[in-house]
Amino acid sequence: MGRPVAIVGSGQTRHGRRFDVSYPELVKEAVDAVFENTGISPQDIDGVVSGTMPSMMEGVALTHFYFADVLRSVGKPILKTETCGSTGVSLAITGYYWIASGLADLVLVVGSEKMNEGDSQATMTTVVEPFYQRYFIAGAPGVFSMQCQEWSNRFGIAEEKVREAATRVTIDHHNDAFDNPYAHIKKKLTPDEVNNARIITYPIRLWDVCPNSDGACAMLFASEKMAKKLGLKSAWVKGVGYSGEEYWFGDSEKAIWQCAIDAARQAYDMAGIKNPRKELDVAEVYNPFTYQEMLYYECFGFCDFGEACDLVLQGVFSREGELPCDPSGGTLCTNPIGATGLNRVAEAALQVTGQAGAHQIPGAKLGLAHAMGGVDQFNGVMILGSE
Amino acid sequence: MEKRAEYDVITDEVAIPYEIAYGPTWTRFFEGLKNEKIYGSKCAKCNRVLVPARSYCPRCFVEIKNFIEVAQEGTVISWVLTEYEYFGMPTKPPFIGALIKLDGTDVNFLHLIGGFDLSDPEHVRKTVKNGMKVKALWNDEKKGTIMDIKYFTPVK
Amino acid sequence: MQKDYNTLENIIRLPHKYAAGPTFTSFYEGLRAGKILGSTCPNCKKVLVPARSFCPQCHANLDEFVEVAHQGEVVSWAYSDKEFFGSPVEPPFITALIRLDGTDCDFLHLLGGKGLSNLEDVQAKVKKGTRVKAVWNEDKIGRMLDIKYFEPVS
Amino acid sequence: MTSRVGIVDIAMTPGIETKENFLDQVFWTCKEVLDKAGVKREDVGTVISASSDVFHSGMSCANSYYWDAGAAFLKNGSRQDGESLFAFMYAAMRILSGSYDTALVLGVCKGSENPDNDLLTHLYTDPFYQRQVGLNETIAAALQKREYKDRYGITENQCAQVVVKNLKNALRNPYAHVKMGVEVEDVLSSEVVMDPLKSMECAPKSEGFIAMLLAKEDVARKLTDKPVWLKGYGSSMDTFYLGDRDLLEGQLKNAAKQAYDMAGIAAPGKEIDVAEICEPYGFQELLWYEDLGFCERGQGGKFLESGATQMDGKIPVNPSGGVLALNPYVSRGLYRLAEGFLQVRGQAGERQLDKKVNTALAHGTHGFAGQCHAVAIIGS
Repeated sequence: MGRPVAIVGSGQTRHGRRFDVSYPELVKEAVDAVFENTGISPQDIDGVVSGTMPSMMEGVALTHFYFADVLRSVGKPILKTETCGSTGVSLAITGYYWIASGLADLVLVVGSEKMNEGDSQATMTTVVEPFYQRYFIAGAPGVFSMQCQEWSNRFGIAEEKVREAATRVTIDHHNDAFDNPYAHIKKKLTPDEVNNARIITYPIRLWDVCPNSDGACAMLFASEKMAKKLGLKSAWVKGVGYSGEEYWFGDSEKAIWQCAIDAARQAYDMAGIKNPRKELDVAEVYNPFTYQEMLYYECFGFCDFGEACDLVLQGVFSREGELPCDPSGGTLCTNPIGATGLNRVAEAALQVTGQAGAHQIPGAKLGLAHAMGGVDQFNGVMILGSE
Repeated sequence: MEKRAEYDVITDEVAIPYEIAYGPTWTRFFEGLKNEKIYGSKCAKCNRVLVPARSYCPRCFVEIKNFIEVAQEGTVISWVLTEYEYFGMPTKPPFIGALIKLDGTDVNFLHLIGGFDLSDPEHVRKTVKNGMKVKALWNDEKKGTIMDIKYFTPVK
Repeated sequence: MQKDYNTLENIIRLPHKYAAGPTFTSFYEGLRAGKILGSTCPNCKKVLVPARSFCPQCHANLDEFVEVAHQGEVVSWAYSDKEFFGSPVEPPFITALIRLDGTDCDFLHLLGGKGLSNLEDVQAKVKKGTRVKAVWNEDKIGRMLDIKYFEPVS
Repeated sequence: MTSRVGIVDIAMTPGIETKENFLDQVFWTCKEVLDKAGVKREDVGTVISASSDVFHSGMSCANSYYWDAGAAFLKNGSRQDGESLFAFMYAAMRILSGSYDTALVLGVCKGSENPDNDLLTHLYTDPFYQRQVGLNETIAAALQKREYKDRYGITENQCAQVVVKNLKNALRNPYAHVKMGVEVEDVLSSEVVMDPLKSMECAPKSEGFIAMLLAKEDVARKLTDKPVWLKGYGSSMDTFYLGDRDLLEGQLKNAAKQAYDMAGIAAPGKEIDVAEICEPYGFQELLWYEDLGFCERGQGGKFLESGATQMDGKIPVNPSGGVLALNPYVSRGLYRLAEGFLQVRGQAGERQLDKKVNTALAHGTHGFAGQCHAVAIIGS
């Protein structure tokens, strides 16, 4: 393996409908925040990794040009990573490899999205080719509903139980979000409100779905030498994993979801993790849909297949549970797509360095961050440790 | 400078024209639909029957040259009732998108389920079950597109 | 094998709403009032136009506006007589970089008027350093083309 | 940091427009390079591709579409949006980190399915300022060319000679898209696109699917007798607004310096045996000569006239015909690198240079008037 890689700081913006700033100004908020939080000078960075979800979301293509100045990238090498919804984690992974390769000692990694400037589902539809799948896939909710049905059917989980567990997940996360200063949707929900909410794509209802958020996240990745020199509280990258499967939605099984299993396995192997539920202290799972979060618990080995609903209802994955998942409120409450995965990494880094404030999981030393993308196709995982 | 919650907003709509080449395999597949045939292909290495027809196996990474007519009946693996609409949506809600394992094939075919009233989700939930048998219903007029199959409908 | 297969027209249509933020909002309000607003960087003292929320070189935050001159010199220009996607006006039109008096960067806009209707005219009348001034539209909507174009000062 | 990174082999499609299926073309190109190198798909370490959403046939999140066609099923991979040399470098980083023995690099762009490049590059603009004035890459290049002529006295004739040289070279390149011998007069009398640019000075819109297999040193030596090594790399970004930049003092110099420093090159004009330069507009080749240190500032035109960059010159530039002959927008950086690879290996066929080629330079640029540049140095 390559040289040790540290995360020495992060900066997130306030999320929501951010029509108080233009897109580059929003990115600037996150970049300025990471330099302010760390006291590092932008001149000292060796390179920049930038990314958003599809450029067409905001109607500006190849946004690294547009953001060149706010990314502090003028006169510096840049990489522009984009892997659909998993962009955020792919950005962090790019930062990791850049440092691990020995070609840089300090790299700025920035993800952003201004979803309210475009039409997210119309954009998502353009991910799907126009001669076959586009007719049938109703944006992201359509894909995830089908996956949920496949999963609950495969393991014979009663629809009512899935509903009950999903309701628990969304109530918990919207409540958790109150403690995260960057979260977008913060709300005290009741089971009735959730269960009777408008159907988006059956069985998914309004509160099962993440919002459209505007926001950005910036992080600094450093070599061991640089991290020591800086003397900042650092999270260390212990493992990275990423995997993707066929483009055609019907080609691979989505219940026992191989690319999710593989991504986690790669990261665990690298980090030497044998029993994730025991060894991990916190997980920031990419959960744009309640149902999918539970499916991930199973694919990531937090529990056996078919078991997640029961464990959710027992509180195993809640803030006070055995393995707290998404104490930040997760993607379900805050979703600026191109930044979302990076937010997960930033949150995991805050947790393992004890800097998560009101939503700190006490004593967290090992955390998982994750993002998903494509037509239910890509999963990326990063494991961060306090040493 | 005074801070406001919102400032000027420019509204715009972009329309970018592209032209996509089907190539030989999709051309043949859509010609099949015109003749009420659904073509798949069999990978010589893993022996899976893939549908729609393919020019290569994504897993074995070998070329595929055959076309096999596959069954027009199959089993519902998963389904979703879509109730919302967004800009430029090609199929108007409500509709049921579904993964269907056509008999004798090894992957799921994506299409619609229909032929009954979709206005009431409760009724839909009682009508459509995972594991149920469905069969293709064809449009009278065929254009050589995926929508030549109107939808898959429950087999009585 | 036959080498010509069917193709499918695939037109991507997407709606957008771009948040201008405070600085461009003020810049547009300036245009509506017949003013061109720039910003002075407190650090490098450069006058930048259009107005900015930050200096691209120093990264100082800029929140004061200055009205800049409506006249300047042509730095470079390109002439087009074809319509294309995103054409700002009916062709022919001339895109130009203009150094407005007292500013420290080039302002991208159009040239026009004063018999600049064909390429030969433009080649004869417009050189590097040619003095130009803004010609405004009667009806202003708070957008870049409230300035109709810059025309040579004779 | 582990050993060196070698290019084991390449495969690419000719640039001509076809009605072949996009995914088929990706599959064939990847399969060809793997077959040539004798590597099974399962054994490829990682896959890094380059594509760009607006240059991608109307499908965004481009790499979802060609993920499996690109040999990446259940692999750890990623993608660069924009410049394909970025993908090359990212793949090299992954190998240098010690995590992978091999990496497949892909560049995909099917120009025939896309609208004009000018339409697509117009979408680089910000909605508030440059978009309303109608900016696109050709207008930016036209503004840059006029400044170049004004400031340094570069002539139309010199600009046209770039086109003549490159298209002549392209006649011997089976991968070229434009195959047409032209004379200076033809270029000068071609239609005005955006004065001062004429149609023959502007690159076409081409297809280009290209795959490259990289490996760490010991694995590369096992897979081929003639690995070509990555020696240096640099890239640099410029400020966004056109009017904030000096269009003749861009970032290529900086990108080149990084690459030269890494490769230990002190005198590029002497140490580089062949250069493949990205010149979507003919005159840019002259300006890039200067930035790459082949000649002094303002001397690009005279340098060309000296014959130095001809096939038999001391530093031949674009023996492939360059981007003027083949412009698969996103993949064009990798096509430059591929030509450098073939020249170093002595496998460039009819266009093989008549000298020993030890060191090759590949350059990629995208953005208005060269907002972003990347330079790679490879060698035997």
